[in-house]
Amino acid sequence: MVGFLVRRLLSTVLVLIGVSILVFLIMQLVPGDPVRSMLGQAATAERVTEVRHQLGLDRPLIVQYLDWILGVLHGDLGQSLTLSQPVSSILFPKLGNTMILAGGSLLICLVIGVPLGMVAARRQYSVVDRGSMFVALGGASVPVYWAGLVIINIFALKLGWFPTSGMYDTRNPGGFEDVLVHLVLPSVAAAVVPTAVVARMARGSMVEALHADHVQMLRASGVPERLVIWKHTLRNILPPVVNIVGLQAGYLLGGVIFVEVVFNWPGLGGQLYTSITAGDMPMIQAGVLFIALVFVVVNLVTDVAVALLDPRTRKEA
Amino acid sequence: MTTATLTQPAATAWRRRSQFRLATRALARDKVAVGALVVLTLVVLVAIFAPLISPYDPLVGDPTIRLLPPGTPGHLLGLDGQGRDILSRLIWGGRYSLSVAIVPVLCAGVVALVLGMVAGYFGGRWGELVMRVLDVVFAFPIVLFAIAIAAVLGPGLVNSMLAIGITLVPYMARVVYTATVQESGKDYVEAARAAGLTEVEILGKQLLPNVLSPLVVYATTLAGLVIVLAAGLSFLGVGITPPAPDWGVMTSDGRQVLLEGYAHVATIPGLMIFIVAIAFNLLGDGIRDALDPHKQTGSRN
Amino acid sequence: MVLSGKRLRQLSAVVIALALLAACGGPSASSGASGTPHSGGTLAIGIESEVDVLDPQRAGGWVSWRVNRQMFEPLVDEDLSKPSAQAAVPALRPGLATSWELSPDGTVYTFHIRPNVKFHDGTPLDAAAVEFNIRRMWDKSFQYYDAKAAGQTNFVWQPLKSIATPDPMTLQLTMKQPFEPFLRLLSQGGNGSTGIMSPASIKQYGNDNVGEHPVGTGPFKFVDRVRGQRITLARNDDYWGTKPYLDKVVFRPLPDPSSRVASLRANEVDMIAVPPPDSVASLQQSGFQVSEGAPPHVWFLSFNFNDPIMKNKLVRQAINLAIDRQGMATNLLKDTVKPAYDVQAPANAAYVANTEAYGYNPDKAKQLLAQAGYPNGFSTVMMTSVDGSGQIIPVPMAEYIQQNLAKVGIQIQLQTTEWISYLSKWAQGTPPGVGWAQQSWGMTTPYWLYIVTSSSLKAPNGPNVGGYSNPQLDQVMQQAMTATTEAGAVEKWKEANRIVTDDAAIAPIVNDKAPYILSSKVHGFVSPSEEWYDLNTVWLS
Amino acid sequence: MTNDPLLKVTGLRTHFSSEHGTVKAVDGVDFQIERGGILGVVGESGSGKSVTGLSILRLLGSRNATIAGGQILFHGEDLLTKSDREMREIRGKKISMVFQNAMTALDPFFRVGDQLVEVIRLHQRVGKREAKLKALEAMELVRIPEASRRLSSYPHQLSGGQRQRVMIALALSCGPDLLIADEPTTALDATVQKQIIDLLAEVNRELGTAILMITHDFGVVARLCRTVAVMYAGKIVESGEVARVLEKPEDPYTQKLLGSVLRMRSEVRRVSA
Repeated sequence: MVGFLVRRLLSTVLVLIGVSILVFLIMQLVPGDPVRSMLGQAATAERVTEVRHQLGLDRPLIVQYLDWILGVLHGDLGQSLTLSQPVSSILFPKLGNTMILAGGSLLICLVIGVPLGMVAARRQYSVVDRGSMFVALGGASVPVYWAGLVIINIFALKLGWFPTSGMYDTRNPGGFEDVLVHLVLPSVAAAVVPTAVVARMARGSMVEALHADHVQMLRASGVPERLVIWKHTLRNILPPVVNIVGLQAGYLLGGVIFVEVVFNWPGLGGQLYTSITAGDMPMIQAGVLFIALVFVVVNLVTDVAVALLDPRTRKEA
Repeated sequence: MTTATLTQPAATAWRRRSQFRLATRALARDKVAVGALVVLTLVVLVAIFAPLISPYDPLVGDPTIRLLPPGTPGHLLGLDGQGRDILSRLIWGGRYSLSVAIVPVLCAGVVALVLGMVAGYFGGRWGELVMRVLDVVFAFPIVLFAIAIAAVLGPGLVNSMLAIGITLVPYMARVVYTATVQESGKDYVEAARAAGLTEVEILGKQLLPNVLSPLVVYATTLAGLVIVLAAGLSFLGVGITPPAPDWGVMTSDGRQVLLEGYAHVATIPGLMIFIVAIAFNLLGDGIRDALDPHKQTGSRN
Repeated sequence: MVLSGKRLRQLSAVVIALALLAACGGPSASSGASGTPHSGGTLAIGIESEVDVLDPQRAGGWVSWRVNRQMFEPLVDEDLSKPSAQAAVPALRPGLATSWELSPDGTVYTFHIRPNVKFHDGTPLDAAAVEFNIRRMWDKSFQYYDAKAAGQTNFVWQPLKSIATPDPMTLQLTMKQPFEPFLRLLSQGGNGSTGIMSPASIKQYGNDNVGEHPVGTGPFKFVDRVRGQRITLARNDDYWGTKPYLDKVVFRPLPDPSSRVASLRANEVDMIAVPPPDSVASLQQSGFQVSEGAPPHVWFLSFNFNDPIMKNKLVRQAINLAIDRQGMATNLLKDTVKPAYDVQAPANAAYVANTEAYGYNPDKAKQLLAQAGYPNGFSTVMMTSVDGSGQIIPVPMAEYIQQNLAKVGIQIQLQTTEWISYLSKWAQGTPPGVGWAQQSWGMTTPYWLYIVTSSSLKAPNGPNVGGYSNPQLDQVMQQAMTATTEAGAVEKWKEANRIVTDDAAIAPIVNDKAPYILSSKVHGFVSPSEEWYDLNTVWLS
Repeated sequence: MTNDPLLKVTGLRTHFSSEHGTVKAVDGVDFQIERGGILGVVGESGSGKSVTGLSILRLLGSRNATIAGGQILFHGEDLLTKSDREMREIRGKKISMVFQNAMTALDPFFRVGDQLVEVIRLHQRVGKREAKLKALEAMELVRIPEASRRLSSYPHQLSGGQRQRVMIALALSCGPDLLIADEPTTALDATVQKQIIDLLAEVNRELGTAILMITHDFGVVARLCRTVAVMYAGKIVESGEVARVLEKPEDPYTQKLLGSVLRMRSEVRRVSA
């Protein structure tokens, strides 16, 4: 177990370094010039060069990169070029917000996706099955920026149940409850795709589990269907489900960008999008690094959990 | 014993051919998959014959009459915010939306096939290297990756296809890699080697067909996701650019009037995306089931 | 969800209340009128994009200045208390300087600093404080010199030679040569501004961080900021001028136009900027008020003089004639804009109403194209952004132009880019093959024309992105800038307009009316002839 | 009452519907088992013998299988008329079943002991501790070494033979009158096969549990059963005393089947010699 963890963490570090290099290289190619976009229409060439120099953007790439990576190793993520703020002071809150959103969506996709998949599997090829799978699939096949607006229109405008967008009330921002009310619609919108994936996945493994020999043995021993399903089979599909849910958690971190835009949720995705278009190197670097880190950690946790969940692999893990 | 194994390659070849026949037959029996296939073929045909079918110019309308509802005489699906005939744009739009869904998947598929098979079959240092590089990409959320690449290349049809293609390679390569590793463990490969086939022959004649089937399944499903992703890129302005009648573009500019009672402008193309995406997915499922020997014979065991 | 059950009922109650309110409010509700002004309340404004930084000298873009302006004041200010109808160009008024004199030769400005003004941090305002600010934007040798601020305010300070403070409340600025636009430029914002910040705050937080702790002298002071969510300001109770009615103002960035409208309808904000033109009518019907002005805004195309086709004056004129400005204004933009025929906006002393010059005339356009040797037209590329401050709805507008030009045989491809990267692309100059680049800009000072057309400011040196150059124009503008009387200057500027119009170097398309949609409980909001506004007069019922 | 058979199957018909039309897996089968008797049902795979076994417990899970007709009298009561609830009472308690695939027939996610306890407590009003004791008894009954320790191990930690024993323990845990053993030894190697067969024989002797042995292997039949029924294509082509059927089979198919078995035997002998 320990060796396994050590190996994984080591590879994580390598991956992260790789990511930072990859991002750095890609971003060199983005047309956006942070200084230009900072100084706006009236910028003159001479001023631009002056600012570039002040920001050290006129140094050779490798120097810029090493300088940045050294900073990171000292816990300094650097300054945002366009917002002239410490990257951490902007990214940490946004990462938090994205995690809240992702968490909400994950909850939904667990509570709905797994049972949906199981029910579908119980009545394989039935109307229920086809129907629910079609719904799940349909959800994943709609452009979020369109569906999101429809959701807003119905639940925020027509019914007035939830706020249209944002994270806090505008006039008197509240605490947890306030966030919760604002969280509902975006997390539903963000949950659609993962729920679909999880439901289909759950259905798949459920079908498999139901055809397992031991299920027949249980039935032959007079174990009631209720127990067969909700005790034995559920336990059997737990590892694959946990696994897929873990993957979705990773996806949600970067995949909710459209939801963030439509519901004006101040998350990492939206921030990174603007930073990318503005070529704001330090922001993108740090942001992607965060996501990558969380991503890798989530995967690690998932793998360990799966390993622990299955008695057959528990020892090896 | 040896006599048995020597005939193995031939045997697998036969098994494969019959498998293929079985698969196609199973697919033909799957009503849903067939339906999906029909829908897709239809859309493709419409796109191909757009110049003949389309009642109006998709790019130039009469801006003095805007946002007419569906059912307007002469404009079956109404007019968009620029006074352009939505039906005509829908018809032409197939060309953009389909190519942006299919072309990248195909190209990425080929690249992935080479990468994945080489990495999976020869393994060793090269395999490791390739897979580690892919790991790096996986740590990068797919949407953001696509956006970044799109931002680098700039907007436009070709560029968005390129961006999406590049984004897909690692994901498809992983599928190929796993399949290759599994297959190359099987004894028919051993047998082929024993029978003195060259590596290239083994890769091409023995592995390829077996690796192909999971890839095909994955690719078909991907196409469904890609068409939605591409629409998203257009929405952010890093994808296909107006006035191109791409469905994604149409949906995103229709958004602006969605709350003002002109829902059809965004909804109709959105529906098209929805239908095509689902069709791809269902077809993918169909192919998967068809290739699954358990299900070919209908009832189990 | 148990929690939100309660909250849910509250919300629906609010919605019902809103409905009733709208019902009795009726469409007749007009700003300024009903009831007597009284203080109190929080005004929530949905703005079209995130504010970059709350450092008025560094901040770029109108959106930022609209917020910063409530906290920071320049020496010389504009009187924004009058709607465009009453003041086509806002009059200059004393800001942090009570009065000023200009030496006869037009090179020395003497400002008398307003007494008993305190910054929000309690430190007093004096000549030294102002000097500190100016040196931050101008004096490379100054300890607190800030290249970013200098980059933004470039055009204000570049003629400045020296600063002196003969006494604690007097400031003397000596120019290299007469610079007539100077006073007007002091009052401007959008590309940086000369808003005066508390030196203490700059010393305390440093150039980079002071933006998170803005300390000015304005009618409102900073409370808090949650990026992507809100910027909260509160009334400055020891403000030297007329104190605002509002207790608090919340600026909420809502970049997506539809969600902007949605949150207004859901009463989450009291007022929104840049409504989608197609929403205005229906919002009005549901009882919201529309406030429009005539800010110095031009939505224009800069033709690419490095492009073989665009070099040809006839082609540029043809394009001008082929674009149906009026049609765009009424059909596409629902009269939230006015068609523009002069390179200067009406909110500009040097505005020339040369409507006839480029009225919609496709036939004449075709003739000109034929003369120019393109009887069957040609195809080219148009650069624009997908969003951005003052851009209204750039893509549909570009598509409108594309359709207009298609009618005279000119096929254009749109090259659209997200605003932030567009700014830098635009500023780097229009690449060959691209016919023209679109931009939205304008100032109340005619000097703006110099910024976008002077041959000395060809991109990437400056914002003359088309690389247009006309020696005669340069000369005229030079005379305008160095004129010692405003009247004299204006005459020259008008001459300059005519030259540019005749060259068709720039195709003005529309002037934005900068509509704001207000809920019926907002009163006293004024849309002046500027891209920004004051909130001292606003009160809530 | 005591003289009528424990299980009497008459005219049992089980059909599968598939795209190719209905398949008559079991097509009019009659046989009976006396109390404490052992009947072997022999046939190639696909002859319908397994389906017969499943039909008795009405465990034909798949949606396209139906019992089209016949009677299954158990203690004189027709199982086909019983409600699902009643059937559940019977399964595992009165009639239990052991399957071919010992390796996979236990739930890999639960300890052997827990699986036993679950079934025991399902059918008998006993507390946890008592159930555990009964489980232990069952394990010892089937001769599992260190039974008490094995109770807390997972299936994958047991050998094939042991798993098969556990399954039998599970099947016997509630002292059923009839044990249906569907190819219980096929997945096991020869020596273990023998042990399992002996175990079953012993169980039958000691507990008087009747056994329906479904197999394709005449060897097993010879070693275990008293009567045998040979199935082919869903029908019973020949049945009677094992000795008689082995000595002079009447039905040609039986002869063929036996023939192949003998030939294989002799070949094996030649190879090993």
